[in-house]
Amino acid sequence: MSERYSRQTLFPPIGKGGQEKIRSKHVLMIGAGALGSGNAELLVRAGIGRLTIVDRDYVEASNLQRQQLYTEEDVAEKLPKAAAAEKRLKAINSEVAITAMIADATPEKLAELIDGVDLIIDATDNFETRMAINDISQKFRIPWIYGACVGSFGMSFSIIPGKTPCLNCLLKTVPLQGMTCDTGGIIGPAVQMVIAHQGAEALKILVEDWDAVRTSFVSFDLWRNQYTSMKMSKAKDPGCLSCGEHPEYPYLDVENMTKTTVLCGRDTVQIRPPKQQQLNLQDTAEKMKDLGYQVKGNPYLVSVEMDDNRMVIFEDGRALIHGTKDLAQARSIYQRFFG
Amino acid sequence: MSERYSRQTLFPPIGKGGQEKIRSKHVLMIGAGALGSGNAELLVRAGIGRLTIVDRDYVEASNLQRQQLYTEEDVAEKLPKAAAAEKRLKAINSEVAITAMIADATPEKLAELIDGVDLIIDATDNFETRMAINDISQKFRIPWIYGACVGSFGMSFSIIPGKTPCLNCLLKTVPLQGMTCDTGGIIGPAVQMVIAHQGAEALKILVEDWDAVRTSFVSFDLWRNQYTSMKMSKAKDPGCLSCGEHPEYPYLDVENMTKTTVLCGRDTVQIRPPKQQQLNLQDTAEKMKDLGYQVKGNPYLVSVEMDDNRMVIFEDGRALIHGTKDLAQARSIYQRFFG
Amino acid sequence: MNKILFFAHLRDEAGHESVEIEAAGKTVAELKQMVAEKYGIQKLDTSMTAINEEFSSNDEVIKAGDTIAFIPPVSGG
Amino acid sequence: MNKILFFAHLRDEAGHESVEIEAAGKTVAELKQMVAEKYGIQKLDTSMTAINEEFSSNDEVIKAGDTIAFIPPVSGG
Repeated sequence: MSERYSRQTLFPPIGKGGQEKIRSKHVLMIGAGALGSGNAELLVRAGIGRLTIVDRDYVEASNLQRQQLYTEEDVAEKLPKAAAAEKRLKAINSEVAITAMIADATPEKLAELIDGVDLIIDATDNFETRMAINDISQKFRIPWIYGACVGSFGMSFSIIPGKTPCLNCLLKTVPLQGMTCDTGGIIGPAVQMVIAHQGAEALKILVEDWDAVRTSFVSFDLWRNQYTSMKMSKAKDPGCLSCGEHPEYPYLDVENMTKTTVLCGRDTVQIRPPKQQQLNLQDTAEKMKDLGYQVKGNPYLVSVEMDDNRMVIFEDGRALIHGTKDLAQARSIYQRFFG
Repeated sequence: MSERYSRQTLFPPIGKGGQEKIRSKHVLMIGAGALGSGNAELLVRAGIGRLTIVDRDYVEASNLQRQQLYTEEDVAEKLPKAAAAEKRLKAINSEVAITAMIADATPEKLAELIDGVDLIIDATDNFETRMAINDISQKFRIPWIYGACVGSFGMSFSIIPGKTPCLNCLLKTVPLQGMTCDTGGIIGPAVQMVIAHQGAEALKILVEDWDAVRTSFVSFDLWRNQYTSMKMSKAKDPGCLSCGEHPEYPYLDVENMTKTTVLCGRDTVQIRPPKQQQLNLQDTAEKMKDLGYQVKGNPYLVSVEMDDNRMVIFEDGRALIHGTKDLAQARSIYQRFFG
Repeated sequence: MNKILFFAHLRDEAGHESVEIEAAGKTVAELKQMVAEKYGIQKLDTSMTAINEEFSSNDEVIKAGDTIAFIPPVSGG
Repeated sequence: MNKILFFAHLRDEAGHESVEIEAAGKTVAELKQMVAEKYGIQKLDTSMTAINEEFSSNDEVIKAGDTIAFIPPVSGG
């Protein structure tokens, strides 16, 4: 082991003591897409003791452009991402205890997995899951690291319960239609840049170098050569329902979640967002057309043809996903566009 | 193909036209270590047409902590990095024409490989090779992207012949004892951050979005939360021997190179740096001890025990590498410490 | 005068990377509404706001010379 | 006065991330020599120098209030 991690223990802020700490820690990775596969590889190479990685999707051809654990063979075999990730991670470092879960990271699932976890890394693609991670983090006093990217733009922020503001302080609500990689595209370097930031923060937290943990909110645009550090000293909201004086952890409440139901006797899942929306159907239809989908519409709904599914969206944000009975898959399709 | 790269063509500065351009281009990657394996994976996933990757080393256990193409099996098989990289890159994207060369990137080798190359990416670990890349780039008018890292610190700069200053403008000479990963340690996130910058610049150059190419010299420290962009408008030296009005390409001249000779009848290579040095032998000995090596010394030399080799260093920078007749391996060992 | 910076897709919607505008005395919420109307930006209300590189709430009042950046949270990953 | 910033291993050698020093009127080369002696830094002559975030040669003369950063080229990869 000493030889394997020699270049990391040579780095004075880690050293041999830090390496022992990394070895004793357990990280929960939510998502095994672009950020998830990159962050997981980074931590497994760094010698993390235990990694739990959760993902609900399968490896698809369009993932290969930026999701670094996967190969053409994984696409051909239609492997679940969690399973494909586990296979590669074990080949990289057999000393790490890896638990791969093919599952939707619902609040219930997060609560089930949180026991013994030292750090949560956000590698999800939607704000609903992030808000649930944020509440779990506050409730169980476990740090988490927000990361996201779209196009050549990305951002990261380390959230330490009791110390920093939380995501709910910053956003107040789940923004519907946050840009996702499925609507704005994404380039590999932007993914790598977010991973670099999340990974450095993770190592600081794992070796307990709390003074080194970044307190600012980083955002950057690699194509436009921008890099910005936003100070967060005024951002903490004492009345925040997630991290404030009287926390209620609203995003662990099923009332505030996207609801999915298999429609009786049909190969269709209905999806209902937590709050009534007022979608502009014409805009939605045009955006989908720009993305290359075949779209039909009328004043009441928009219908989008996909490979094996059809998605019908209504003005109040409700959607029907035809061609599946799998709740997780249906949520995945919906949140690709309404992340 | 359209599905595979869909998230990249959705990104407006690339689009379908940019993807065609990426597909038609040839990148020469010098080195298959941390930066080389990461940059190669990024470009292969992005759908580069042709990649030539050159490296002289074998996969070792201490590489696994940060070199993303390699597995424990590659270490067990003692595969050359170029061969191990090729195997993984082909599994990632069988559409890319990959040429892997187990070779030392000498000026002669670079001149041999440069034909038809659109871009050179620096993923080497020493300044001597970088200065040769810089001269080749100027002589053949091919852009190259400098990148380097040590500890949590890293830097990158895009060098476009006829437009930007070159590395020789900035450094004037090859700095002996530039910090390397073998002396200062390295963490994975610093590697990823340099790759993010080199990769974004590479994509801009490959799609010919020249206005987007970064003109500043970036450096950062992820552990200390620093990021700095140095403007380079005054850096170009009109008298520069590499890019000035009367170029002589000094680093393509064997006179200015580290010389390696197999000592007659012995399992030993002698290494002689291009200029006489005045090493502080006591400092050198202490540094090597700090790195965990067994070191002996006297006022005239320092002797360092390694796994299969012994390196003896003299005050003038000359060294003997015992236990090998392989010139490239001997240079590799020497440049680990005197990079 | 105040400099307003747009990040990520806000820049594409606004058609500019930055604009100069007179915003002193306005709250962040008021500025958001004004900018959203003037530059045809749809989702500015959910964007984060930095005044002189410091996160600021919707109630914060802008002073002359402040630089305001709108940074939209993104969800890709 | 002038602020001097040390990057990478220079900071470890200097023992500080930044120092305040009076350097107006000096050339970069002179400042390098002075700083190297005062803070016991070995290889400052091969370091790159930025004055107010702009690359500057050894002949450049420093003005009052300039911020000077020493950025050593590194070779790891």
